[in-house]
Amino acid sequence: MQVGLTSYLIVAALLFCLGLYGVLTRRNAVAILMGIELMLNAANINLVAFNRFVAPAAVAGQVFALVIITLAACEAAVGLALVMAAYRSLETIQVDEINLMKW
Amino acid sequence: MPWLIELLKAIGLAVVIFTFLAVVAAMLGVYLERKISGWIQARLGPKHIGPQGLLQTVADTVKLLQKEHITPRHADALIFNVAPVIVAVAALLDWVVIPFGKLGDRVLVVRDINIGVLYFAAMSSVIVIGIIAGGWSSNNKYALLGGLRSASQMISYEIPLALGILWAAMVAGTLSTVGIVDAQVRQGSWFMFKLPSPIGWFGLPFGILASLTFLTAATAEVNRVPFDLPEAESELVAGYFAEYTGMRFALFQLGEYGEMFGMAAVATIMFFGGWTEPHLQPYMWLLVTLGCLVVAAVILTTGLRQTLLVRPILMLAGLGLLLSLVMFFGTRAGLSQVLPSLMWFLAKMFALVFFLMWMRWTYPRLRLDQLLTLSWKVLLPLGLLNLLATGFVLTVWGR
Amino acid sequence: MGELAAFMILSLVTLIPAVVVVTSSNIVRAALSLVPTFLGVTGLYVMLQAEFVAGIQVLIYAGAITVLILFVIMLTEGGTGVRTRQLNDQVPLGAMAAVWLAFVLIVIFTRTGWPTAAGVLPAYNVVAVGNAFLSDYVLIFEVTSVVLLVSLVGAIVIARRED
Amino acid sequence: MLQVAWLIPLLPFIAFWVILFRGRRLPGEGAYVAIGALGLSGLLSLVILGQVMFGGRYQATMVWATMGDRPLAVGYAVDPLTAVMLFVVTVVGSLIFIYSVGYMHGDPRYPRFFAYLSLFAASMLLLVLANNFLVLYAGWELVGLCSYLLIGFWFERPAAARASMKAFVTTRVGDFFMFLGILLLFFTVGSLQFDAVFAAVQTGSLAGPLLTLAAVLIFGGAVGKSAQIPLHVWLPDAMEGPTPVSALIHAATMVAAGVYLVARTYELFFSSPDHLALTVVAYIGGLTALMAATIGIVQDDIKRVLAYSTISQLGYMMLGLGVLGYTAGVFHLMTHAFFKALLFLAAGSVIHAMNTNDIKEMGGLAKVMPVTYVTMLVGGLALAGVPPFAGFWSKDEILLEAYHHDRTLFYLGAAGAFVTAFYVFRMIFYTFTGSLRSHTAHPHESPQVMTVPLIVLAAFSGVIGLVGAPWPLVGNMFHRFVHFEAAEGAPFDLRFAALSTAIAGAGILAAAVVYRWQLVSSATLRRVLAPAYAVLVHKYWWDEFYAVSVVRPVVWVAQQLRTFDVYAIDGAVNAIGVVFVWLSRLYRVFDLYVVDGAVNLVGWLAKAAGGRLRHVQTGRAQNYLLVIALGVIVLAVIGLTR
Repeated sequence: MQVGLTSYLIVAALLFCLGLYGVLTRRNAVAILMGIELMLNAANINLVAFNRFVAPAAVAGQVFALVIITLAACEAAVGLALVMAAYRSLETIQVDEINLMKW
Repeated sequence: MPWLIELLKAIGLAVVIFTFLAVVAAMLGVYLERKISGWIQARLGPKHIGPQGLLQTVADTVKLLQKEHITPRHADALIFNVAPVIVAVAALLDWVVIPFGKLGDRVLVVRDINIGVLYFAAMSSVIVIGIIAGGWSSNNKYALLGGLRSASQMISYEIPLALGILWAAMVAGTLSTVGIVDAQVRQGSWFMFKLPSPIGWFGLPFGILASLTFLTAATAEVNRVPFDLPEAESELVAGYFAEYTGMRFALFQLGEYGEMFGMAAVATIMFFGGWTEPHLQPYMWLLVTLGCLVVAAVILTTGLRQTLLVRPILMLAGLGLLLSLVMFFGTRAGLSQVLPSLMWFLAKMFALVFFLMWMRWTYPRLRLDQLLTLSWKVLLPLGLLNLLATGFVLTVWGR
Repeated sequence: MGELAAFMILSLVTLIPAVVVVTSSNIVRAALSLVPTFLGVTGLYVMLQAEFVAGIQVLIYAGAITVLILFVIMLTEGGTGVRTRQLNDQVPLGAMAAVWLAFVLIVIFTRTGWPTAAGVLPAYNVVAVGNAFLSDYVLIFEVTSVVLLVSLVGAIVIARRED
Repeated sequence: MLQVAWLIPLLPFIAFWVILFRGRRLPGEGAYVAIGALGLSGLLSLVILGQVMFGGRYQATMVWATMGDRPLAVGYAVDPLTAVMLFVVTVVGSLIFIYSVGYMHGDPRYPRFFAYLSLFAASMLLLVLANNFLVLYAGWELVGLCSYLLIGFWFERPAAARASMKAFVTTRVGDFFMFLGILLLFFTVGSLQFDAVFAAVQTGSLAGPLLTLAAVLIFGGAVGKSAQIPLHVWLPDAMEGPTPVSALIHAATMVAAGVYLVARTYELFFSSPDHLALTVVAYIGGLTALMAATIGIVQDDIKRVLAYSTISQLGYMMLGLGVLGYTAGVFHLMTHAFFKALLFLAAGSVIHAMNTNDIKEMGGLAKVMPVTYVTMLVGGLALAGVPPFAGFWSKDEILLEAYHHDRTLFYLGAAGAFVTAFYVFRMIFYTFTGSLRSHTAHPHESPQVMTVPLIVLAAFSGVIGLVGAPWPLVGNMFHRFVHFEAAEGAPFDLRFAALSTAIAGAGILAAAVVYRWQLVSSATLRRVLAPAYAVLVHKYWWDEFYAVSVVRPVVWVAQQLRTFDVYAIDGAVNAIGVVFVWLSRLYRVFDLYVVDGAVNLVGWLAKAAGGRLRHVQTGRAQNYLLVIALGVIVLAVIGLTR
């Protein structure tokens, strides 16, 4: 049996949903970031898989995957910096306790 | 079932390499470390077990194997036990892409991946995980501090390391380790002494700068003096593996030495022509011997007791001279390869290992701020500028 | 056959730790179990003949981002965080949403007839990627680099203590 | 070298911009730049002169724009006339530049002065190099502009400001005619290239009264620029400008542009039916020569004397051109450029020493400033037309031509020559002989930077005439160099030369009698010749005439228009304004109660709705995310079920 595009997509989908679950249910900002990373990875799997199976000649998928990885690194850096700043000023990184802007 | 065959082959190779490295890297490494430190500190080093204490580390390994595994009570047992494995495995995985030499036209390498050096960098970056995990899971403040320090240090020195790798990859035009060595053969010079053809000797600084950047970063990557803050015995007992005992401790050691040898090997491949003979460069032997003699002279002028210290270096100089002469007449006599390429590779690798150990026993430890300053304010700009300049030269005057 | 086996193994290596990541109440374990997930994804990349992306994946995700996350854990609340409540009050809804989304996505993926084109990637596609970056996607490349710089500066400025 | 002739105007032009922007930060505050640029141009034009002497000719043209089917070309040509003009302009110009370094020393707008000078030099050279009416007209207007700027250089002095305005407006009148002429040519011939026009004239496609009209219109421009009757009134006032300006623009180069124009387009004048156009030129020239000279007698301002002298000399040139003495006219143009520049600079040096223009206050300066005296004497002799000085050869030729062509004109010229000699030596005697009349001034010799150019110019004025002298077995070199085939000059006549010398001598003698030895006091002369004196003092009432005939009507019309403007137009505007104010008052009420009411209503609604809806917003991103996810699922399901 051949491993086709669909199987990769399914794996990606499951990974994405796990990440989504994490993002939705975690209270810890860092954990939420982890979930986001998972989702980004899922997206990358999709891109690379499409690149491999749909348009093998072009490398667009890989290019975008690389760009996403880069931006993920940026996002992690800035996000974590924000988390630390928040912790420094509020002594917590539980997102539902950070509600100064709430009505 | 071809894939099963493949799998078995891979496993076999893994075992072979593991044993080889366990022996070479850890045991021989530790032995060399002791001996060289002995020389440098005007001691004798291990002497009793085996001729010249050759079997000392074997004995130590046996002892470590017998020892009991202690897991601290409040430690996170799972992570605590996994961490050393991560380190050791990652360090050994480095070796998948290292070509040791050439038999006929067949390169002695496990896999010639087309992203070889990148793979190497990736693997060596995975080690950080193991270290930080071990440091954290030991539930010991020294271990945690050591782990965090080590992590920060390795993260920040991965960048100069990557810059050095990038330099070599750019000059060679490929990421594959074998390809890089071939490129050096093709371009007729080691990359350390790479002379971009038209600007001749003015090109010399590029290669030397890149290789020095790489070597410095590599020293920091393997947490050795002068960058050994993470495991500074005098401050943090032993850093992240303070709580480890027995074979796990040995695994950390293995990982460390494997990493060190791996760095030396990659440096050899990227900057010192891999398994090729130095007679690619007519002036190489002069450089080798003269360099050694100069070093010897320098040490003779330092205030240490000289006899024990100078001996190895003079030996190295003599070795260089000998080899060079042999090669000289060998090539005159028409031999295509005087010594087997494996010999060459190991010789170069161990020369670099010696260099690392020599540094370790010569220099004091840096402060943390000095460490980071060196990485971010010296190595990084230097590497970037070097990369730019070399790229400019290559684009303008071609390879 | 072998391909299938490899795929299965890698998928499990990817997904099982991912479950740990999102469920474990021990934040450090969650962070550490990111590593096998990323490595599994890397394996998938390799199976998809995207070696370069795989290498970068290990270097950045496993090597850098995980370490960064661990750092922040250590520097903020430290510890495992087992004592604090890790999950908020929308677990059931969230779980439902995730499951349903997974279901829907899988249905969609299986139903859609993808225009799969035969043919293989350029054998040494690092070169291809590099050329693509510097020819067709050079603008993206530049913008990304600028974003990197900005985020570097921004992260430093944000995380710096004012004193 | 001929090909790079375009460099000649370009260099000063560049200098102009450089000085304009770098100004005081330049070496010598810009002066050196200007001098260097023009000096280079001078060298170039010398080389070019040499090449042209040995038969070099060059012409370059490029189409600049196309009007309908007619191309507008720009270009430059180098031929003997141009070469001579280039030589004169650059040499005299650079000498005057050098002089200015000393004369303008310490002036607050020192760099700007040199910038303007450079711009002027550039435009003049452009004018000279032009090979069609378009470029020539451009240069023409540019020099006009520079003249305006430089006359009014000391614009703090209302006299200077007024003078510059007067000069500009007056020449503008001439330029208007010239422009009409050019348009006429363009629409009859269809091209502005000189050679095209001349070809049209020779083939006879442009002939008869139309040709005459064109020629006379063009001549109108020359009249304006060269201050011929009736547009001469601006030149004397232009003396308000700095003396180097007077020397460069209002003696040597710009005012000569008119003469150059006539010489350049001589074909037109020559071919007009029975030389009608030429006759006009000749008579205007002759009258101007005599009239201006006579006015020059009674002027006390040293510079004004020279100004009127310039006018009359220009008249001579016109006269020479008019009586078929093409060579003579151009030759006089060249010589005059040198000695008149010399005279002006010498006068400037005198003024520099005395701080006054009034010759009645001077006297006995010969002892104090010998260099100035000698050089001025040379200039005076040259102007009076005493052999072997420059003026003699050219003026003699002109008179000769006039004699052979038309007696009336000859008499006018001869009289003019006499008067010329008279007034110039009157001025010299007043200035340099006798004893100093002013008790406030402490005259002193000028610095070398001023005297050296004087000496050089004096040398030129001494010898430059010889190139037009009838040498044995070489003949008149200048004549062979610059000439107009159809108008061959009459042969040199020794008796006639003696006659013109005698006239000059007589003039000098008369001046000496009155002002040197004072056998007859000037007061008695004034009493005896009271009516003539009145006429001369009032400059033949030209200014008054213009005041009555032109200025007053214009002013009257302007006042009427102002009244109309104030009462009719402003009134209308104000009325409209009032109406709108009332309308807007009405509108305000509507705005307050209707529009604002609506707005407030909307605002209130939004507020109330927000108050209800705000509970939906938990402020927790995760909730929103959850909703988003659910929404996505719903959408996907919908998409699937369809």
